[in-house]
Amino acid sequence: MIRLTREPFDPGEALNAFCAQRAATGAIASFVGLARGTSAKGPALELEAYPGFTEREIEGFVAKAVERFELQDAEVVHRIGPIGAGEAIVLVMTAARHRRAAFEACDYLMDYLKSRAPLWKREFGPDGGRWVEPTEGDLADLTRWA
Amino acid sequence: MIRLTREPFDPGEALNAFCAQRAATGAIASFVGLARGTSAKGPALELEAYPGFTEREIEGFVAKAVERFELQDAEVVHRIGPIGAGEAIVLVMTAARHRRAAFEACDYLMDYLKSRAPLWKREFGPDGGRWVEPTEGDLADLTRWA
Amino acid sequence: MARVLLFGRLADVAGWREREVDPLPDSLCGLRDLLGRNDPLLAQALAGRGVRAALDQALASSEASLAGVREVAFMPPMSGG
Amino acid sequence: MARVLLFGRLADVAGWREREVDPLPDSLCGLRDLLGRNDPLLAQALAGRGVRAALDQALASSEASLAGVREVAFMPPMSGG
Repeated sequence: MIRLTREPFDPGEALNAFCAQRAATGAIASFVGLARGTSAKGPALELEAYPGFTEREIEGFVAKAVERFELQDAEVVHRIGPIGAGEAIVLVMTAARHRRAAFEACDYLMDYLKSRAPLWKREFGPDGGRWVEPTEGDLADLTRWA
Repeated sequence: MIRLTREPFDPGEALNAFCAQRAATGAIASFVGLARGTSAKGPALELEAYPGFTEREIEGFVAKAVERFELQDAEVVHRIGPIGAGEAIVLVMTAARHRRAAFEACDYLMDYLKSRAPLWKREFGPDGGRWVEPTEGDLADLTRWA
Repeated sequence: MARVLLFGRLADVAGWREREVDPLPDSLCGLRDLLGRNDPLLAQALAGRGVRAALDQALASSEASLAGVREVAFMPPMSGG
Repeated sequence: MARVLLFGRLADVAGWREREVDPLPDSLCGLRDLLGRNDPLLAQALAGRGVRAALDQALASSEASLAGVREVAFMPPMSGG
């Protein structure tokens, strides 16, 4: 349900695998976060994880989402390490009988990943690296699920 | 921005093409609707369109969504004709700078397709075909965007 | 003369999907009456909740005039996705 | 003795990511004080809003005891996705 990878991954391939053989599923929502372009050379950003802890924390949160939204399945793929502009950083996929649950769970998981998952993101710009912290908007988003 | 197809399509391939070369995009939300399993032989369902009119109506609605949610892009792929169990019926993809707009626009487009797009769906069960009409839930969903 | 199209459930009820109508009545109401005259089930279906009409592929109100129209479509409640 | 890990901005401020600390203070507060004693910037960063600690890979409150703990991680506000 959760995969951290240092190598670029293929969101389309992951989506097709997730869609396969689901006789009871009507709805699959997904989200792809892409690294935006940068004027600097080298990677657009870099993500740090706490190996072991990060996977377990995300896994636990995905399980909570599955229960809360009565999902049939959910999967998170997250890049770590340096990431080039235009590459996928994250893919979240949720499978449910009906679309409302699939959409809400996908949204919920992204809000969590943005501000509660043990990952640390540094963006590289013309002036060098800058650690990203959750914005006021990210924190406000979280309150929607309280 | 809208493609109707009588042949099965590959959601993953379409997603990868949609993700490609987006220097300014951070967020891509998508939705895949799958034909659920059926106990009957043959197709699980069948979709009828009004050729020409259907494409134009959906195209116009996609353009409205792009404006309303300030999307960078949006795309709809919809099967028509007979569809087998487990096959993708519809794929909606939205690209935006931030995830909230991408999610909301994808949700909005699906609500529209379920109850306002000129398509007619017949589900095949053990007792034969049954034309599907928007449920009370589908109509209630629409009021969220009024 | 115009081409009349029925979609979804309406075509099943009527037993046809496409028909030439000549002469065409002046109004959409008149056309509905004509189509339903010898087919009470179709008359009932055309009067059903959520049935919409398109004239030359543009959505129309039920009072619309048919002057110059070449194609009339009757569409039951829509459901894609 | 325990392994102390710093993540994200904290490691940049300190100039190290991992260090053995021996003997380990009794409490998380004590460990914070020890790490910041000769590094006022790190002391400030560790006291910053949203910094959390994990003891043997389980989230802990700032008053937690360190008895028997083998690994302590200090984590600044998280941001994935």
